[in-house]
Amino acid sequence: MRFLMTTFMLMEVYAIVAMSLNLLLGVAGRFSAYEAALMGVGAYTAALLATKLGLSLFWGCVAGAAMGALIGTSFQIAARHMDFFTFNITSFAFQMALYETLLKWRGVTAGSFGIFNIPRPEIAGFSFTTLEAYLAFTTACAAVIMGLLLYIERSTFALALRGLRDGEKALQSLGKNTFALKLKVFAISGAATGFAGGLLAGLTRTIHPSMFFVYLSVILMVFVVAGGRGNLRGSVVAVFLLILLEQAITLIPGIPTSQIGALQRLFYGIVLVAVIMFRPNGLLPESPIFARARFPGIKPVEDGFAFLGRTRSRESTL
Amino acid sequence: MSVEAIIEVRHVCRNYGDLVALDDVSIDIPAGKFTALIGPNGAGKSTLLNVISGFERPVSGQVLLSGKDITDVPGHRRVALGITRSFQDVEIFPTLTVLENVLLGFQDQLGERLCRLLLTPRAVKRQRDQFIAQALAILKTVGIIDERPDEKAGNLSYGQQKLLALARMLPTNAQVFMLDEPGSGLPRPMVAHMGALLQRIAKEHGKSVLLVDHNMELVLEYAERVIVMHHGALLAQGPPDYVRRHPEVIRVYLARIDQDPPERADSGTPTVRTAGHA
Amino acid sequence: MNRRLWMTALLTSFSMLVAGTAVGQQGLKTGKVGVIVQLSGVSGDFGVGVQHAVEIAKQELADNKIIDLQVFYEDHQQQAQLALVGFEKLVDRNDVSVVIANASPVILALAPVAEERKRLVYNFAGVSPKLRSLNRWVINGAALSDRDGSELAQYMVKKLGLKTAAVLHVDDQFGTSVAEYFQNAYKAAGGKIVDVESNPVGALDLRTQLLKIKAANPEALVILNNIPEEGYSVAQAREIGITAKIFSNTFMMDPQNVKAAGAAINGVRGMSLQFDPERSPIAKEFATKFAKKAGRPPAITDVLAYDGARLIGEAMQKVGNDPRAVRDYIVKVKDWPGAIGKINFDAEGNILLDMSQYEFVNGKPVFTNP
Amino acid sequence: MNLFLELLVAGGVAGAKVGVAALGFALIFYTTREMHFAFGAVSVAAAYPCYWVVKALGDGPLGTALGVVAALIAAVLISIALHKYVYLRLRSVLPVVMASLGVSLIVENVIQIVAGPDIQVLSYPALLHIVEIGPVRLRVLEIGVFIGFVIVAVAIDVFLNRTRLGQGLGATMDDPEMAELVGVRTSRMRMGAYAAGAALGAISGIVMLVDTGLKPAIGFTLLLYALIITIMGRGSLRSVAIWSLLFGVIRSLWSWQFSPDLQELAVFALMVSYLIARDSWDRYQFNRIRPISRPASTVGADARA
Repeated sequence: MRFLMTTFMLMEVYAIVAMSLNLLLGVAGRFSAYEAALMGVGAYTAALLATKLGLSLFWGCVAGAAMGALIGTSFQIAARHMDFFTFNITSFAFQMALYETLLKWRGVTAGSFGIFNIPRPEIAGFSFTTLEAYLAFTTACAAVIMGLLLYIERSTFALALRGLRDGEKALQSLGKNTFALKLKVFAISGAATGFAGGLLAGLTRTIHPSMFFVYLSVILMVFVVAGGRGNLRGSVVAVFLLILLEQAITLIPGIPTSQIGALQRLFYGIVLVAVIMFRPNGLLPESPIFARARFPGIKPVEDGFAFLGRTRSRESTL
Repeated sequence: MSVEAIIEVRHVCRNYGDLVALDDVSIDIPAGKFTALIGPNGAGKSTLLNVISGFERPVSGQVLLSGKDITDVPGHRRVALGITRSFQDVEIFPTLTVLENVLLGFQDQLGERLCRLLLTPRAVKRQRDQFIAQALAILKTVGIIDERPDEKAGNLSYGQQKLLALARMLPTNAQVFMLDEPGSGLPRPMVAHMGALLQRIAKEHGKSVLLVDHNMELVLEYAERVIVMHHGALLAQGPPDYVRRHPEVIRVYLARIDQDPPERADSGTPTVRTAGHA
Repeated sequence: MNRRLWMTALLTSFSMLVAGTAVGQQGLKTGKVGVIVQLSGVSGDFGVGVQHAVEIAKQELADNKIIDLQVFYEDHQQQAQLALVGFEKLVDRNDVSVVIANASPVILALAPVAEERKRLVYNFAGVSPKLRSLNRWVINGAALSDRDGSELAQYMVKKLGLKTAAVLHVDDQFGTSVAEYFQNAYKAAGGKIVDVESNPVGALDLRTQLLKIKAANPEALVILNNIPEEGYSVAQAREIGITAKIFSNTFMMDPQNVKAAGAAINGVRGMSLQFDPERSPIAKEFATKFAKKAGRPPAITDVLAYDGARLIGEAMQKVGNDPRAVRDYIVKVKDWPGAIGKINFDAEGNILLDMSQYEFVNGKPVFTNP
Repeated sequence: MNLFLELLVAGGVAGAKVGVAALGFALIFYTTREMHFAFGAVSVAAAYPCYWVVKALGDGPLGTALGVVAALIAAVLISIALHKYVYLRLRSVLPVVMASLGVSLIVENVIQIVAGPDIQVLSYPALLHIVEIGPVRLRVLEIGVFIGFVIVAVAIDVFLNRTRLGQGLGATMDDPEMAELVGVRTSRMRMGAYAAGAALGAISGIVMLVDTGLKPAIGFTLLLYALIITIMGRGSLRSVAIWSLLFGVIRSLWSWQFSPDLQELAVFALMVSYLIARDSWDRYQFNRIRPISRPASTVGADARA
């Protein structure tokens, strides 16, 4: 049972990160390869506050979210004009730079040892120390975050983000402040990722840099692409499905155990290529946010141009 | 020239390296009129549009909206002040539905603000429903594209996309609608439809329409006023009949036709030569 | 429809996964052991070697009619979260009593869970002194780095009179902690550290670091690295012209290091655990079996994992599957004959191994007991 | 001063080692605009056949030559197959990035399953012989790699600028549509670029095989440096060559004054900062009001198309 609970929590954490990556990559059309490191930033912030200052891990997570938002946003803003390829690579380099920082800033992060004995949170006298209690805590947090993200995904805000993906210039011509829009989406995505990192720190109670290596970023991309770019629900489904399948690989009789790890990675590679080639929109493709069919009750107003106003009697002459 | 100008372009210069796109241009766009801006390729029309809409900054000179200097106002904020535009390469949002494309045109949407989304979901919803009703009506009035509001905009035909680009601008309720080649590549009936719509927006609703196009049918039959540019400078302006008989204009356009790349003519619309003979 | 079918298949397979099956054989006592190591990724070779070692131990235990050890493997890919999931899975699905694991962060992550689940964690490779006395559910079957480092420092300063030294270490929990303890001990013994450089895990071109060390001109160079980085360090140090005496630890014994170092290995000295197939028949037998199975000679961690697995097997035969009893049995062994030499534990469950000095002569280590 | 010289040379050599791969990747990327993330994995995978052939036939001249040929063939075949059957079917940039990441995972782990995760080295004593030049001591291998890199870089430059075929390739890089119009068969050019790039990748794989050894996961690091240098090179193979050397030298010289411990961090941080600064500068230049100057057009800036 505890195995299921632990796996479930890990799925929740990954699902949050995959969703926030999807918000960037799928909805707003902004590639990002530093998600794992950003999660690390959140995890370290939370863990340090909890171990050094004795703050409840919940507030640590909140601080991790703030830190994630801050770093994600600063980077994205600094790089906002880059063309696709340059940005793509720069985000990989940024992942490496953050990872190296976690590894080398030994005075703070304790280098490759990482931080251990991270206390699980205590809120209003109730301590979430046992696995069951922490599961409740994580699930509650994840439910709130995922709920918010899903709510945002169906809003006019997300519509504007999709517009940003399709054409920034056009969106500006319609009076949208695309810079502010970017700022917001980077902040939301970074905050959710940072918070998830904090939750992970509480789950493992030990964190170390190699938990946040670039490989994890790639796996997160697999989740997003397989679930469906632009559909946050899809990311959740993909996280749960792929992790289950990954575990199921260990059940195949007759394969040598030394090959399981390689096979699992191979599996992710095959999923990525297969989805891109044969089901490019993913398991659950993106659907319109405001489909007419969803609002059968709304009737068009009488005169479509009435709101433009009427010409006054003042006839001008040439 | 006693026309009340809504946009005044004053001594605007703009160059791309050695290429001078606008050379000390001063133009008035009259309020509440359907104005067309024409000129051969490379005359600086699109650059002028970009400068007015704030997508490019002029090297020198000013842009005034109703007498107010807006030269330094960024493009997206000019929409609230009353200027919106379309693009030559359509630039609709291909993965959004037709309805969603139009919905994005509305200003001050509560649903775009995160705090309103979280704190006043009801108000957001109410406003959104209003906008949807409005958008559906716009689609209906614009016509042709209202059949399938849930169709992906990218799946529409080229002509329909041009109409959608127009429909999408309307909810901004700007004072000035600037359209970059809405008629190019359209079949003839569609051109007439587009022309009538633009005329209606100007005549019935008192909006200023500024059109840049090579389609002379659209320009000469529907516009009230025509501005001709050549080599980054103003060549002539006046009512269509005046402009079409202007000797300089004829000279420039005849020269243009000789060197016009063939794919321009495939729009199936009369070029200036036929219009000139009419 | 299709989707429902999928989900059913998935759920079925997953429930199978959780339930699992265990079948004993040959009327022997059975014991269940889990192994969590990295089996893929950047240092996947490490775990695969360990796997061979444990399999050899398992076979021997069965052949000698001691116990039918059932071993289950999990891959942690250097990530604490995967180690954690793996641990829970081993306990839930396979009901293992003991989990053999490596790497300090992983042990640190497993320690609280081991306590919650009342299972034993046998650490055969994590060397951080932070692992000392974590809790009563962790046994450290690897010599923690504080001892390692201080004995080497004593030897260098007191015995050989080397007053200045530079350190090159790998930037992981092992290298950093050994280096730190070595430096402290070296300074305490009256020596001077003139330069400390580190290299990332897996880096094979260490010239930059070595050039810096060369510029610092130490009397001795201490290399505390991984396999095969230590070998490359020695080769490259000589290649760029470092003439200082080179010292190292147990890992230098590893055949991969010896191979990578080439002729430069001669004259390298250090303190090592005694894994000497030349002198110990147990070691020789293991080395032969391992080479046959893995296609290469065993690394010292393979030996430690092998000894750990055998020791656990023996304990399980004697006291059954209760992790607590297993722990008490293991901690109390006296001079247990391992391939690594005589094995003892202190009261807190940390292994006590004899160290010996070595020097490479003609490409082979020559041991001299202190 | 000796330290400076030694670090300079070591950096140059390290840069040359990365440079061969970077040139190969850049050749592919500039010509096809496909971000071939599987490049590193394929390069490493290709060196394995070489290892097997040499192990089977012995490390005499024949075995070695056949091994190299085997590696080249493997690299070229895999790369062209990927281009033709995977990337070309995807059309837009993001799917290609994703697919190639997936391929990279597949290739890396297939090698691990087939060949095991251990390090494989081929050692040729002749290559390990040490040569002393002033205070600097180098192995023959290093000198060879450096010279080889210079030859490759110059050869590519000459090829692009002096030969008809090369000019066609250059045109394909600059403006594929225009090149097509003037009669360059761009699809062949792309195939050619894949073949040549893959061959260079295979060579860097072989260099690893005889130098420090090969393991499946090593391809990703190789790729990462090659990628970054390619983006820094902005469409010019000449600048890719120069950046490769500079990259190696900067990385190495960092240690002259600072701790090598931070060298990776410094390199990545510098690269991120440089790319951001370059981009902001471009933006500034673009927005700046310039009376008269040359219009800026580079691959880096308009690669989005």
